[in-house]
Amino acid sequence: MTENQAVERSKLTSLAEAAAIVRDEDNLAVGGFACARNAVAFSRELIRQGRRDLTLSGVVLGMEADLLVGAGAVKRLIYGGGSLDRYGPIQCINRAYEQGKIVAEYYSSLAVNFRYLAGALGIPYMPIKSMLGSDLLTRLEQDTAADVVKEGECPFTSEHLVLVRALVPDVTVLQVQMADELGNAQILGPRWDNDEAAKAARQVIVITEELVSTDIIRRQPELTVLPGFRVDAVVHLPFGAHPTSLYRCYDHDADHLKLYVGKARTEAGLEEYLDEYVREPRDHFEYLDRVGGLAHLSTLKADPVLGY
Amino acid sequence: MTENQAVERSKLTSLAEAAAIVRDEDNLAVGGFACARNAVAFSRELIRQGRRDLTLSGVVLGMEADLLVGAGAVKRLIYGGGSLDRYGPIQCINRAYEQGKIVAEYYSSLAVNFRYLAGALGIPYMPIKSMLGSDLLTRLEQDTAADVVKEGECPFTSEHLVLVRALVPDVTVLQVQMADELGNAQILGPRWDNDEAAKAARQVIVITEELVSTDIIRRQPELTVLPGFRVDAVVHLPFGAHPTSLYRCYDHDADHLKLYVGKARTEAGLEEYLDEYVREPRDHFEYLDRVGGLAHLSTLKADPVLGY
Amino acid sequence: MIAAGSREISDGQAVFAGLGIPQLAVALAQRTHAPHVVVLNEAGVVDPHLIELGVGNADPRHWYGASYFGTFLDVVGMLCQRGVVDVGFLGALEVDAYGNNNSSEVLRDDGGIRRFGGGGGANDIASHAKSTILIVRHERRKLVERLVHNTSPGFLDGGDARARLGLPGGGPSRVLTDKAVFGFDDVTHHIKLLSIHPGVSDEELQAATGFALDIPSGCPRTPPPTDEEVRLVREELDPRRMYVGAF
Amino acid sequence: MIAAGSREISDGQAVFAGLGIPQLAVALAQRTHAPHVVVLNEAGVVDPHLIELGVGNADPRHWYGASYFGTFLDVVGMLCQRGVVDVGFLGALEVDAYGNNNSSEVLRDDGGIRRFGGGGGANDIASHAKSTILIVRHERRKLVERLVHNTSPGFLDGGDARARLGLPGGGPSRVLTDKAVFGFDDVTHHIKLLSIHPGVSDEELQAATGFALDIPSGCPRTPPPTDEEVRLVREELDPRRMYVGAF
Repeated sequence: MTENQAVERSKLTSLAEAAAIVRDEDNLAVGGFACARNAVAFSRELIRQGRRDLTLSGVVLGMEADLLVGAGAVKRLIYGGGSLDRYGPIQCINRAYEQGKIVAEYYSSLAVNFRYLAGALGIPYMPIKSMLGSDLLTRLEQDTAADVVKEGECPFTSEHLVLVRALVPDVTVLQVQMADELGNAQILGPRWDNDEAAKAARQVIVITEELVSTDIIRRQPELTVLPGFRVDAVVHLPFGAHPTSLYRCYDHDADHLKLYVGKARTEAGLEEYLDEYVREPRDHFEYLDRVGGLAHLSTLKADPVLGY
Repeated sequence: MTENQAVERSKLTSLAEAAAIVRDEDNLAVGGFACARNAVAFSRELIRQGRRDLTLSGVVLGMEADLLVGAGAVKRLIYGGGSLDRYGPIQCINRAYEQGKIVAEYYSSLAVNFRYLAGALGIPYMPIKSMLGSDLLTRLEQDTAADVVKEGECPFTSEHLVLVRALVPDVTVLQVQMADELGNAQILGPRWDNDEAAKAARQVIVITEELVSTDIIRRQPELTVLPGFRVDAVVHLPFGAHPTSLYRCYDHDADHLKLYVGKARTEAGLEEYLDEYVREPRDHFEYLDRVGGLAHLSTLKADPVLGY
Repeated sequence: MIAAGSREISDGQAVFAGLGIPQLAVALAQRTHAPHVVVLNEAGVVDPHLIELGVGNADPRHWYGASYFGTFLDVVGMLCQRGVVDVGFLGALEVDAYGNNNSSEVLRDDGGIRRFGGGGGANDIASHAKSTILIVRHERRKLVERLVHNTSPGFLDGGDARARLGLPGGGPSRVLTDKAVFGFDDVTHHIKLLSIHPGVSDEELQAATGFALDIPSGCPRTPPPTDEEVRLVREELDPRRMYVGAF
Repeated sequence: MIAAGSREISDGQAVFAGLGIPQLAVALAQRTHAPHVVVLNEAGVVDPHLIELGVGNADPRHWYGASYFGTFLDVVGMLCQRGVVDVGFLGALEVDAYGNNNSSEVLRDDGGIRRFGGGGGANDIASHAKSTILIVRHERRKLVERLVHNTSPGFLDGGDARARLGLPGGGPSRVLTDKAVFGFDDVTHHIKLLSIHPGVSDEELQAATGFALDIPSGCPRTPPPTDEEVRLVREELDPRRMYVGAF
């Protein structure tokens, strides 16, 4: 038996083609966590393509979600919280919430993660003990998610439980450090809800900083976050998470995040931001020029020991 | 802020002291899978210490479990299957089953894993779709596990489901390649049910081939299988999995496995085996001498590229 | 059986294939018409590219060249029960006329139980894979009217019984033996003879089968393995004849 | 508040501590009486040993020196809901007299909703940790009779209401404000004043509290931070005063 090096099919595609996988009204799981590892370039492309009526989900949302809500691309959120860490709150989301422009299914973050987990495991629901006795539960049951959240009893112990229905995203997007063209993606650092969100999804899009050969993946298959055959598109894009951080590759861009938070404070300011950094740039590389180009981006490069 | 290198507490202990953590009648989750990464040295020590009436669990049992059953240390099994791969069946377990000497809760392996998963997540049960329509389910519900397995309906979709109760092992034992003295353990290669069995357990014992400093663990925290503070004892032992394999450290010992399978064919043969390789050796190192010593063990060392 | 198994695999499929004939069948498919098959191993391994045969799923020889190392839950829960596994090969001790099968225990001649290792993930694969291919030695006590233990449901009592119960996977698509290839009727889901291996007579086939067979006159003969298939298995896939004696 | 928080931590505990005061309190405990505290970060990080402060849980500065990188499910599901987390610090927008608290939204003066980012894992920690320590600015509109949103249950209506409902965790053990330290009565689970910070009068305390306080005569004063505690925070833990203005 000699080595079988099958010529396997590449899933490498452009950012625009990958974004076109997401349709209006789709349920999209985003993979960022506050200021870390957001697929912000992907959100910008969805906005450029005019995507509408999305349902967005995540345990802790960040800039990729805030931008999509600010641009009016979202009709429903499934989330536990969100922030831009110390730079400020997710202002577009909070404003849309306050104005009733989105339906917000607001859970404990673990409950969102449990919905993904059920989806990933191929079971219709999960029992959970979070949210008992809270207004989170009351609102979900009575208002935003009556067909998704119920109270029940354990059939063995009779203890009181919350039951949450499986969430199967139409698409999950993951920003990663390293992937091959078959879709084998590796994440360094903590992975928050990425594992279950990706394993639950119908389709998975991977945005990767480094494109590597499958032989590099095979050196440490323990780091592969889901098997390549579950991935539908791989986009090779430098600084795709900017201005959020990509552990071991680059730090978050404090200046740009401050700029964003300043602009996003008002709807008018956000429109200016969207024009300058999302709608006007022809593509991701023109965006990178506008935020300071290589000279500025080089200052964000991670120290190899610290990882940031 | 300067680096906080707290002097943390060591969990390093001897094989004998670690085995003493397991009490008669305990529920013990074993971490091997057929001929791979069994904590066989730990089983031998439990037998030397005369442990009785254990409940053993695992998705796919191997030699560590077969030996314990053969020595009469086990009263109940919770399992999906087992083998010594091509060397033969788990003869002691099968014989005890045929003779009615153990109660066997016999599941699909995923159902065993789901019981661990519920335990790890702190929820009382999990729904699963495996086992529907099978004699596995009938026997569990009607005979061996009536308080643990029920059929039910999804409260959202009304689909028919099996509900399995959480399994929280009193002790889970893991054989690993690398750990520090705080209990941070890293596993190379696939991990079968180890993650959930360990995360569910009340106490965790780690048997490690290599004892490393915490700084080595910190180079790739992604490989740590569960946080050190969840581990109760770390045993540093060379060839602790012998005659099963330890990926990237040593191969399984084909000759010794054949010898074991030959002996275990009959109760008398097994007694001979137990005398020679378990009861008579003063300790693990005398066992290693009896199986061929360093000259023989050196032939099993893994090739660094192949991993076996 | 290896060549017949190989032909049931389509390119790009995700496949569970245990030790022995299933594994050689998949390896043969990869070398011929289905180079992009993705092999799954319940231990937690995806897409290995082995360079020598080992002793089982737990042997690191069968993990070599993998692009994913995870857990049993990842592979059997989050791929198989999740519904993205195309084909599962299952070896069986007994198979009945609706593809229900036993990998747990049989009866000894004295009526006592003879226990085997247990199905492991067999029931999970049978429950969830889009299709399964059953491998069984063709003997009267193995193709049976009534199973000693229904470890892994096929079509239960036939008809729509499987779908009504809510088993998610598609059920068995083929039964491969050393004498014949079987499929299942689309409506009744009763076993259906598709072809008889060269050199096996109708009488021999029925005599070796524990339930009544409908053997159509002019039943096709299973195409023998091609010279290239024989060469691949003998010279490349199993040169030490670990799993294949006579082909 | 940092010193008071620090004193609530015992050595060897596993602790959730978010950005700002909780984190500094835990770091101070690690430098003084509790060197083996294990810090948990919901992002999926266990036991970091940071060398500089970052902007939040998602900042890799807060992952430095960790011995475990996993997932949210690992940390919040398989540690916290599993029941092995000793202490969770929770920042709150509002706290009521039974330790129920709000991290979701408040009312604006015009009656409209002012939404914050949402509790994230706060409800999970409040539900499952063996104890929680609530951090709130001491204002009349923050220590309230009735919450705008009960994001994270404390003792619900008091008495055994929490246990009866089946919430696994122990509930709040302390409320730390910039004016006082509170505990809870063992039976009624009503909030109970333990000490008043130096320089705060009884009248000032009641005036800043939205529910009636029982202020015992001779209520102890909170011990001020020691010189060493002040030095550690100012010179080592937060030398750039990112989180501590006046101590």
